[in-house]
Amino acid sequence: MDKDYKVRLEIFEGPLDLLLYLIKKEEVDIYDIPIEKITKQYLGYLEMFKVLDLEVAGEFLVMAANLIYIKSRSLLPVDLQPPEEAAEEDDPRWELVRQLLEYKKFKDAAGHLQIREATQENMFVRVPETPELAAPERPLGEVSIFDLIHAFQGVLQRLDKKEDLREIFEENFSVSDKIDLIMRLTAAGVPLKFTELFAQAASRTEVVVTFLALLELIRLKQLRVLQPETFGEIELTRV
Amino acid sequence: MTLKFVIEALLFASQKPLSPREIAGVFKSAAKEGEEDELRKALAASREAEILAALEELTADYGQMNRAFRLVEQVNGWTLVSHQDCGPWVRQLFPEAKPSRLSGPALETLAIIAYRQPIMKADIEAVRGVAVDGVVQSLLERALIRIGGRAEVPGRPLLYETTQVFLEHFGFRSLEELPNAHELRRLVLPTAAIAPAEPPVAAPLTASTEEPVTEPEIPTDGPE
Amino acid sequence: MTLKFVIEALLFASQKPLSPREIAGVFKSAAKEGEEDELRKALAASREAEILAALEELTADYGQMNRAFRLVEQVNGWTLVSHQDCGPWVRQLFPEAKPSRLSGPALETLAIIAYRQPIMKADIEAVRGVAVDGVVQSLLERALIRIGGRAEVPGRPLLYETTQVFLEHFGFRSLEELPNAHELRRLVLPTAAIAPAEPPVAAPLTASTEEPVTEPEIPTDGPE
Repeated sequence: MDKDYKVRLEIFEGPLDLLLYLIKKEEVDIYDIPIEKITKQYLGYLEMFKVLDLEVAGEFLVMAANLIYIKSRSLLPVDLQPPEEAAEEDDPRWELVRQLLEYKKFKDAAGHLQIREATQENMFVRVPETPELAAPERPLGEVSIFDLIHAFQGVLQRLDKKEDLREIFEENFSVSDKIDLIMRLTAAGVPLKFTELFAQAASRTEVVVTFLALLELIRLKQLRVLQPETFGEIELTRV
Repeated sequence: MTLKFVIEALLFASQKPLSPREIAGVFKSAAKEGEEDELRKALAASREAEILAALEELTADYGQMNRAFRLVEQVNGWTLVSHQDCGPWVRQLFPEAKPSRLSGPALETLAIIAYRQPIMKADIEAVRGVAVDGVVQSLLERALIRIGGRAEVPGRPLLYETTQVFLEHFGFRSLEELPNAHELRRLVLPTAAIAPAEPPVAAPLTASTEEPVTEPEIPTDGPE
Repeated sequence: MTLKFVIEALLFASQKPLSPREIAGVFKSAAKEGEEDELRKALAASREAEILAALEELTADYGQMNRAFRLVEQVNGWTLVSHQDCGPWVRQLFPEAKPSRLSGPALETLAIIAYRQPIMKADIEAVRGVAVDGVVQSLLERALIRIGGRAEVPGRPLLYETTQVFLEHFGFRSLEELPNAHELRRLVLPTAAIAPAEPPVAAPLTASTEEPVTEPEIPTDGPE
């Protein structure tokens, strides 16, 4: 190991951690710690840290002193030990045991936290993109240009069956004629069904012109287009 | 744990649509991270066709389960979306999204561009019968359309076309998915007079409506 | 369409956890938007207890379906998460987010604070048997703990308590969910020598969400 480099001791979190480790390793009863044996081992570890040139926190040395003190006290004949109020607390090890037990509980709790942390780390919260809600939104029952085109296309297809795809340019329909017609048909305030409007159309051209007239009236806000049911019949009413 | 299971988790946690290629990339980088892991190795060997098959299986699964979400393929990958029937409630979670509704004229203009792209402004105006500068500008700002080139007519006016944002906005994968795209693209619509095409089908809009409809005239200047 | 179905869609689309109260709010504002709609009206009448029951049903559903996602309740509401087993792959989607695991000393210190809050540094040190200045500082920097007031003892040392970030980091809904909370909170702790006969009384700087732990403690000598 590099002599110039002092390794901060991370193997044991502190003297209590080292003591717990020794108690576990030696399989001794935490309530009846063989203090002489454990003290010897503890000091052995400190020695080893020194040999390895590890930096040892001051708390390790404080605990070493504490252990030696407890050991010396427990070696005294009973009648020379300082008197204590409670018989249970006669044992000089008691304070250390209590401290170890408390520490162990929190060390275990830290272990639980660590498991939870690992679990959480693998769970990813769903954070979706902002959904595209804005576009298709329109007042209930009203239809978009796409719906209109869609409907229009249905008319054309039906027409194609009758008409053999001939384009008759010489026919004399104008958009303004059709605007007049639609205004007349809707004058009574009765909704005009989309399919009815195109029912009389004789040619593809007439359908196209009628449709353009319809678009124009919608644009001029003369007509309202409603679709009472989704995918249902489209109806036209005067505004 | 199966390919499908892991793909589900990915779709779930991803903040953007995922393509089979991106999913394959995820498998590869996870395998690089843990080379000894058998499952990581196995998944990294998945071909894109297998990933695609798993995505299609998941789509079918969700459909059958009758759940409030769907797996859909969009232009830039696969993504989970909430069921459209729940829109009225889901929308409440995004109050700020409300004002971005497209206006009627904007939608009309967009429809014309979508079906007739690339198209110059004069031709849009010939169909709609009104000036569309403002509307085209706002569609450009929303990146729903873009300038796709210039028409080879006098003045070389700009041509407009729809963008990927347009496709995403309406949930189309391609322009082929536009309703009746094929038929409607062939439809003869009025064009600006400069167009060397067939005579327009529709007669001039000179009807008895209050708003004067400007009939496009001889060589109009394209947008500057 | 049922309550559960709409709640599922909401969880699915939401960008943050949702509480039953927030869901009830969504139902109410959707009903305001479309007053004539029967379903909107019906959902707006849902009580929070019904919404909670639906959330619990969904949690059970997903568990049974063995899918790669789960519904969990977090400190600030219910949210969908991807299955933990898929973590190694899902993580690839977020290359910038590096896992930030806490060190052993940090976890120990945090455990002591979590169970015994509000607690002063000397009392943490009494349990751990080592100085904790550096660790406490780094926990403060990560916002896992905060200063919750000062103890009414000589020197008026600072008291520490855990934060919402702590709960989120470990996926707890509340401090009640800490394992063995009952037992550990009532432990007689070794306390620092300066501790008076009375337990430290928190003088909160900010309102503490937890009741202060009150139990008689015998002043004992901590390790010096």
